[in-house]
Amino acid sequence: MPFSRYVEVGRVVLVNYGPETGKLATIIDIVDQNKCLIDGPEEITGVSRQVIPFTRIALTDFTVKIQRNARTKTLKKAWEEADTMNKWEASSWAKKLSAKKKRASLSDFGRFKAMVARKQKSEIISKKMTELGA
Amino acid sequence: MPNTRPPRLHVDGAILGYQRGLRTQNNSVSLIKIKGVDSKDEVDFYLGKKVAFITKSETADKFGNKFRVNWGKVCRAHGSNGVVRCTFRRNLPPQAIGGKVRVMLYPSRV
Amino acid sequence: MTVSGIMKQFQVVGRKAPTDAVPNPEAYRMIIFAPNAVIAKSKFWYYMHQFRKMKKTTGEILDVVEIVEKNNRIVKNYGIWLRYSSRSGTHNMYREFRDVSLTGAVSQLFDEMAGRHRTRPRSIQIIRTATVATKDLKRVNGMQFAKANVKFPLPHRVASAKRGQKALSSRTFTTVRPTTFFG
Amino acid sequence: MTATPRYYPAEDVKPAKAVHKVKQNPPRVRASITPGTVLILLAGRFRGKRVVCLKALESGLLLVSGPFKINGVPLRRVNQAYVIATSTKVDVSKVDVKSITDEHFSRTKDAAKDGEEEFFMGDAPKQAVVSDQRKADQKKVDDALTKAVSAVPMLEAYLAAQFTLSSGDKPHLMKF
Repeated sequence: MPFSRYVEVGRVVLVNYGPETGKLATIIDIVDQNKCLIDGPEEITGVSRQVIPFTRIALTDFTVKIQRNARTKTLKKAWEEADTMNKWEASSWAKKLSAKKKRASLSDFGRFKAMVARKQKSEIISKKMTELGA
Repeated sequence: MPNTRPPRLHVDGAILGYQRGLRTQNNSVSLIKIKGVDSKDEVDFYLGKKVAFITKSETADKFGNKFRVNWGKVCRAHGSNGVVRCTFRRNLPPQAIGGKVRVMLYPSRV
Repeated sequence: MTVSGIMKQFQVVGRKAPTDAVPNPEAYRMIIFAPNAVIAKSKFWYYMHQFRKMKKTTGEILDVVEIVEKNNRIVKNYGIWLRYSSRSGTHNMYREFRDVSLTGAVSQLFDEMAGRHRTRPRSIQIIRTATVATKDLKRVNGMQFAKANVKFPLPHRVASAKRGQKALSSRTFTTVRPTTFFG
Repeated sequence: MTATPRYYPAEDVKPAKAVHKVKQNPPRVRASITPGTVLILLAGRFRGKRVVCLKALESGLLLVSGPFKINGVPLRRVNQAYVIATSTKVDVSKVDVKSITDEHFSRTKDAAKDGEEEFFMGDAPKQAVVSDQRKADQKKVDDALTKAVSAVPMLEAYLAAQFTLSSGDKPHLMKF
């Protein structure tokens, strides 16, 4: 399979290690074979401009149209224009992450309710399946 | 009471060995790796928790129970990868190394 | 000199202690890379007594200021000229690094000299530093990342549970080979 | 300056020492446990059961109730070290437990006679007799409590269900 996600200026990345874990950022410039310069923009994603190693980020499918070394202001504009945050939230990756987060934040009662709901769901499915003769 | 499976209210731990230096070992402190605990921050929950080393014996005690328990507790973290130091009422025997212990959820702090 | 984490840049000003004969000795200013001000002062005297007949016991430090780079918003190319003593002799060298700050580039230098040449920080002397325009770059590695449209994939990545991914080692045994392709 | 007293005792009388009386504070119950908190019992006969905390008694033990109708746990005292406090609360403002104290649970003369042996033999040979007083208290408390429980959807089923760790569960990361 060919590669579809590249390290390039404007690539939206997900930080997955360190204090900014779970936040999105944009590659602003490439430092060398191990590091790149990223910026949130902070107002939208909460990541300030910093150098980060590639090991701490995951590349997403999204890019924004910016120049190398873009200012935070321009970057923010590009994000708003491209509607990147909404696109990200609509992606199945983001949905999975948020579901995971939600599941982790459930209380004991919440987990119980989820378990009951899951049982009901599978009951409906199995009933339907027998109906269909599968 | 209905005949249901008893709930699991413990986490398994593996006995790694004793606290030791290159040429000395301290039998009174055993190192335990608790399942699912991979960093020092995660150890905090288990500090003070009771640990049970369970063996099965040939002869039953007066209540007809063939299991023997050596109780201990989690003292502190050992290193930064989620291993803990435990002391037991009686030091663990060397053949226990590689074996299992139960890390109970009590005394609870949550 | 030890290096702990990132190096800092200091401007150290010192002179000979004034005497009745010379009430106003000449002051000297030097840019020093060191982890802290104490080591910077020590380095100042080390270099100073190689150039002039001065040493710590007969001189005084007038000022130590840390120089903080204002523009750390963009990545620059830094050229560093240095001298170091290896096991067999003394060498001069020129290296290029890409970083957002000079102190970052110097820290990279110390790490790389240790890795490639087993050079300890005490045997490295930085002669000169400069920012280098992309067209003036001399080293190939820096050049390829300073180009206009850099683009490359991240092949063969290893998933780790610490990064919120499904780890290879979440189970003791597995029948599936790990995924190392992440698009 | 003080004048020398004209009279002084032949023998030195030591002044009475100010006795520092240790004031016994009631045992502290951790902040996560309040009246109404749903607790998970961790040890003993009812381990794994979810129960409702009614109040902390003088002795520092917690007064809990299943309620009995829902999960079989009667009015009972438990040590706070052996419970996990969940974030779920039941409204117990209508439940009157003023009359229930530590004395309520003291053994009757007769019961005290069964030694350890009987205790460990289980309740098979001699059926424990539950006094009418206890039954009445249980009913009174549980009636009010069950009403509060049934007001919240699914809470009754939750209390009836057992807590257990399943494979892959990490209690140190779980929120309760």
